[in-house]
Amino acid sequence: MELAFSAAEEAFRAEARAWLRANVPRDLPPSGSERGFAAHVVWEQQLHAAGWSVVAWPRAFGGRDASIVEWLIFEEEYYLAGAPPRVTQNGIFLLAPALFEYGTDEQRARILPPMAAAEVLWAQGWSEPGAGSDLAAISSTATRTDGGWLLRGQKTWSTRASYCHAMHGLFRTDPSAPRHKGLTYFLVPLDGPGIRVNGFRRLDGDLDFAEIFFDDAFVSDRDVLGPVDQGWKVAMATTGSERGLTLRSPGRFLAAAERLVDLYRRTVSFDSAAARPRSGRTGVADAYDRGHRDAVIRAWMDARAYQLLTLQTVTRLVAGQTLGAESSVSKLAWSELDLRLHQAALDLLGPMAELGPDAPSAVDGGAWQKGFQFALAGPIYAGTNEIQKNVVAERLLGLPKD
Amino acid sequence: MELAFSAAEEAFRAEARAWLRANVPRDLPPSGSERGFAAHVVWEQQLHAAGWSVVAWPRAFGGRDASIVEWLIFEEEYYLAGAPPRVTQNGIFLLAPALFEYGTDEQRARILPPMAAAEVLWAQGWSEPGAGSDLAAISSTATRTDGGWLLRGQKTWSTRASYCHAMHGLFRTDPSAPRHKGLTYFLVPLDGPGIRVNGFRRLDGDLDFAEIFFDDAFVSDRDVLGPVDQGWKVAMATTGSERGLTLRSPGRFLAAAERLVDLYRRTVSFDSAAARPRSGRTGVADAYDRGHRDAVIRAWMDARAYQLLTLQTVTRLVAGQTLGAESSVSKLAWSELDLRLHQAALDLLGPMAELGPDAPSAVDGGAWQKGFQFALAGPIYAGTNEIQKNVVAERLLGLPKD
Amino acid sequence: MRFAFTDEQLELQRVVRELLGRECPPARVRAAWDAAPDTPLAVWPQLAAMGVVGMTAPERFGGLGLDELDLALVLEETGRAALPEPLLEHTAIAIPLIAETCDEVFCDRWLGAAAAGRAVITVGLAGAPFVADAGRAKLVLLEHDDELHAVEPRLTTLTAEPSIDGARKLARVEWTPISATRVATGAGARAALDLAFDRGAFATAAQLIGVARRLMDMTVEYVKLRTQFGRPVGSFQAVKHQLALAHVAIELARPCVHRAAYALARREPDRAVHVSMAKAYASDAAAGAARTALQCHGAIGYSFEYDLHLWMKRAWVHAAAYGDAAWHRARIATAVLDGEP
Amino acid sequence: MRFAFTDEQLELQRVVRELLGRECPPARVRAAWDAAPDTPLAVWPQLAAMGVVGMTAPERFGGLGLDELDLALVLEETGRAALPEPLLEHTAIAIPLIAETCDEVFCDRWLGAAAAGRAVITVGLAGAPFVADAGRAKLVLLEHDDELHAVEPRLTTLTAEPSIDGARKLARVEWTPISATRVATGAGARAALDLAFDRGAFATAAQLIGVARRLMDMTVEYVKLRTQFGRPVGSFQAVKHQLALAHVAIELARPCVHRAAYALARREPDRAVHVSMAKAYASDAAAGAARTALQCHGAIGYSFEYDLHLWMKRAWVHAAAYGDAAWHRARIATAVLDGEP
Repeated sequence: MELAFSAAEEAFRAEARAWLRANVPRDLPPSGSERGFAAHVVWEQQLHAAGWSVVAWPRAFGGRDASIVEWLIFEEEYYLAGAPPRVTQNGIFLLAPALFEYGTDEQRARILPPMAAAEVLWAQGWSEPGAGSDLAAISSTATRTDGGWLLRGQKTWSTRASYCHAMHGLFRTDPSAPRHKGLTYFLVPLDGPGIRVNGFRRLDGDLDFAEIFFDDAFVSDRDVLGPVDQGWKVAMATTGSERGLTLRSPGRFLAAAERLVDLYRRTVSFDSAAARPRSGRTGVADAYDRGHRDAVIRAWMDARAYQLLTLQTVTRLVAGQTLGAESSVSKLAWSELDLRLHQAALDLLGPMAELGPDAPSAVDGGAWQKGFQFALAGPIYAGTNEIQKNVVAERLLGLPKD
Repeated sequence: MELAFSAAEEAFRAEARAWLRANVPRDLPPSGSERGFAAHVVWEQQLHAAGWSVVAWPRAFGGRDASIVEWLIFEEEYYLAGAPPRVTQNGIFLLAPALFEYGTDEQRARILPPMAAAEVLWAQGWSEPGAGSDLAAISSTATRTDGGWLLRGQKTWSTRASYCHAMHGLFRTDPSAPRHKGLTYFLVPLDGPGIRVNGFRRLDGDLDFAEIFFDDAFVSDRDVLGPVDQGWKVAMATTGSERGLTLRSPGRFLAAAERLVDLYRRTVSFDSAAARPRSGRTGVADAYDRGHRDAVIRAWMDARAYQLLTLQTVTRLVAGQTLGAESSVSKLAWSELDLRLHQAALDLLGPMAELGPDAPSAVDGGAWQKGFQFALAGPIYAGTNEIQKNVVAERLLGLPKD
Repeated sequence: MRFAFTDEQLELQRVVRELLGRECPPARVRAAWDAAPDTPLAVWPQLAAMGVVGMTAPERFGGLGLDELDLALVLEETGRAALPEPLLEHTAIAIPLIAETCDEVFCDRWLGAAAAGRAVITVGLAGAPFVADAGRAKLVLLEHDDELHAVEPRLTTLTAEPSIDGARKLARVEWTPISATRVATGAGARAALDLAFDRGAFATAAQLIGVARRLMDMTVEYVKLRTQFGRPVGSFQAVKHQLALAHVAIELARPCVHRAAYALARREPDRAVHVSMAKAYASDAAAGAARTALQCHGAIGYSFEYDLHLWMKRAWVHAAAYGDAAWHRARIATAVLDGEP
Repeated sequence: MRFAFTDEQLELQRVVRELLGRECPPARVRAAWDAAPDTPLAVWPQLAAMGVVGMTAPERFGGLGLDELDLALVLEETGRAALPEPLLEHTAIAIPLIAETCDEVFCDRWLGAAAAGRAVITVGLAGAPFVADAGRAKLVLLEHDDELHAVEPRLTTLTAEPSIDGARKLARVEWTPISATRVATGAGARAALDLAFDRGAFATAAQLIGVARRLMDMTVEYVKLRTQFGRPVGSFQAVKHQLALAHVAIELARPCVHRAAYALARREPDRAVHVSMAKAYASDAAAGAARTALQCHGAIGYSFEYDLHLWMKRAWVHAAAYGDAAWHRARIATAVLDGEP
């Protein structure tokens, strides 16, 4: 066991830290609006220009061949510097792993560089009104036509699709096959005829979701990813990644935990008289603060424990093992800790917590409330936590199917 | 709304309190041994002689015609006085309600008075090795014979059956009928031929459980409770009662919460140096104590909230309504609060918590540890909490069956 | 011992529920989100005409002279409807506070208008950094150094502080305490302000019960209809058990709220403990119901266009208002564990 | 960065697991429950022959000179087997404490015998009211006013204090500190005693991981076999999800224990935080696994004759020993939130 990083890794960290601290923009608007999204794209283009967009990819596609350990280091530094979640993530973290595993050389050469450069933005198109947890219930279809396929049906809950150029997702190509069979993975330009993208707002009011309607939209054969009728297997390459290591590096939670500790220090010292309900007795406020203290340290500990879990997993990956159903353990861990962490912050803020981002008195610009509402999505998306618990029970513990 | 008790009720309370404070025995041994059980029976006979054994029953059977409110008052006073759980409970709280509803006059006159007097002790015989949560899977049989029935099969988890004279339980009388049909409720003397009672120990080492084997044991027709093949209905009269109000009055939890508050006051003042792990800093011990404080007050609040829930239920019963699936809400509430309450006590005791009743240094004679282990049974017996949640979801919220 | 409401109280609940069902559908709540902080209230005149707005005012001022036991179920209904109007501050806190504290001249001037619903009165107690509905109030009752001040809008500067619950119009109120605004001082004011805080905590708890029940109703309906894997999602044990636990929490919180109403109405000496029980359990039950409701809905509950969030956000903001669950537990602990009255 | 054990460490784990699987079945644990506190240890000679008992002793005393990273998986296995013998006190705490603190004469006298398993040494640190296995120890290391004393049995009076875990032979130790028993004083003793406490907390945490995993294994096997309603109870979501959450808790606790082993082995300055992480998570994971195991077993798990309780009780007593989860969280909070090192 050796937990120190190598000199090369430390040099990598120093370089990343220096660049990020100097370049991460302050006060980016939320990405859930036309204007905000554009600003985020500019930031990610800047990130790419400096070579930090997709550090773990081959240089040929815009990366710097970083190891998985270096990637983790980069993620830590990225979030510690206060940089925002990636608007390119449904491309670089979800589609890219499937492209690396199932794409053709032509597809990789054509698609990956502009994805890395934030020039072509990718949305995900999996869920449908009738296919959520039960993803295999997908009913949108693709029918053979000259040189390609015609898509019909509807996708929904497609994050950022209103602002994206293309979508990757599953369509049913063989309606006679059993549920998990007969699906094919398509890469679909969103600007063609027969496609309508209808944005809608999420919980916090940001325009971040879209439903996408397909009415004989054409997609060419070269935009089929992996074998026809084998889309489920391709998708699993993506979810293994989405639910697991690549999307949820500990960096974001470690950074949030540090900010929570900072918030705790600020709130226990600052105007506790103004922001707390009346009490005739000091003892009440004191015991109350102690409760906050435990919630804050639990959140800090949870982020650290999740980091350790991830480092053990990474060690196994480096040794050549693959990530299987263990990714469900990770997903349960990070989604629950993210929620507890933000709940602890709101509890600290007391009556200040309810302020929206437009309120002049909002602490930290309302970021804790926004973060809380974002965290609430964690146990739902990328496979609900109920599904994840089934996976842990059946695939890791060997319990019988329902 | 009127929450004050009437003058008559207050007089009843004063009388009960005075008698109990003067007569509740100190230092009764645990009931899970031959000797201990005998001592408990003596206590309950004394209780009966003074007219406090079954206050809510008609005077003809040994009660004092107390109202349900007076019964609640009695229970509060009983446990506040430090009196022990009733070893007669599987008779007076489980069988008696079914006898009142389904028994004949002859059965009531013959069975209830010696039950109230703790002269005939009753055990319950429901569970079988293959029928726990799935009670309708009962496979023990009763076959028609001259003047009665012959029992075959096995019951298990029968509390105190080693020390009891009789058992009440379900046997299959029509093997061809569907699961819930074809069961009959029998009242079975345990001293007859063809019956073997084999005691075994529970978690805390007390000899409190028994399995009972039936090998053509005879039971007479006059000991059939309710109609033949209708035993499930009779049993439901018992479980409505076992899971609900009659067995789990708030008195026991209110008394335990007061003792917990007392323990808290003793532990925060007494030898905190001796009973806590080393710490170089006062801050650690202080924050730690605050955590205990919250757990203790939660337990106190839970007992009070459960009391209020019960008082609302009692008001509805007095108004003529019946107790339905709401009893599952009560069972979930009391079983979880009992466990949290005892966990809070063990946390207060720290390294003293693990002492058994024989340890010279055991705080309160090891009662908290024993109470904790007893509380662990709460979410399992009388219908597991998983079953209770199903009942709440299906019968109170109207969700579809699995 | 009779722990139940009277037929009259249940009838008033029924009538209010009917009115709100008709006049305060989700679209009305959404309209309030989009309205400016000084937009006239929509349901208010009808609630006033029914006597609800002035129900706590003495009868000589046109009120009904009713107490917290009469209010409890009405407040539960306003929570169920997510009513975007200040019944809590105006009826549950301000009117009794004025009636019990202020002199006859002041009462004459304000209570009739308040009872009739013509003048909205809101409240800002110490510890609450913002005041709800100050923008449409004719009078703001403000606590300052154990004194009670009654401040007219012309003497205040309001800064809107938008809440995540868009129907809740919060403002920071800047003002200067002067003798002309002072309406009560001394031990009497202090006791009245303590009582006002407890009334606020109780009333918020009562509304939270209604909010929690509505969240449950919406969710139960949804999981019965929504199918996945060929069956209603409400038939999965994981969904059933979450909802069952949320239901148990609400069932335990509700009697605590009723007990607090009784303690307030009867002016019991241990009122604070009962109020804190109510607010602690109701806050946790509502926040828990919100979490469960969202999880059982899945993605659709996460969309702004679906109504669920209107109630979720109300649950969150009211769980934190007038002391959150942890604060109230700490208050009970001080009373019970330290043996102080 | 390589967060994994060496092949040698994994091999040692395998060998110990095999030995304990053979020599320490549940019947052996039950035999220890019934044995007197001074009964000779049964598996000990074999563990000593294998080098495990003395593995932390310097090689010149016949030990293997190994550290906490080598111990971690061995301790996990002793937890898995519920080994009723004092490897924790003797090997994880006492031997290194003596080797690092005591003079050469003392080491010469005791460490060889300890490493060979001939002399059992146990430990009583401040804050622990009782000492485990004092009845069979040749030497008891006791903390008194920041001094370390080494006390032979003839200078002590032992009173048995039976634990609910019958395999754990606790005693109250009465003794009088005299200069002849004092083996270390001053800042060095204080630092050594702090380290000894952290070693105890770490070693307990490591054992708890094994206890928790065994509880899970027993439960998973049981719910696969047990049928109710015509299907294995392990196929019900309510059972699956409880077990899944218990598994996640163990999976999160385990790397924390390994991290603590590294911090101790490398003498890292923030060792205490890492040790407290380990003990907090392992305590909660094991207590949670015990609760889940019992609930998923139902009544059979509640019977004394069934083996489950042997591990449940070990989980409870070790969760409380060397600081419970709340105490360790409070220690981390002091370090992290108050900015003290």
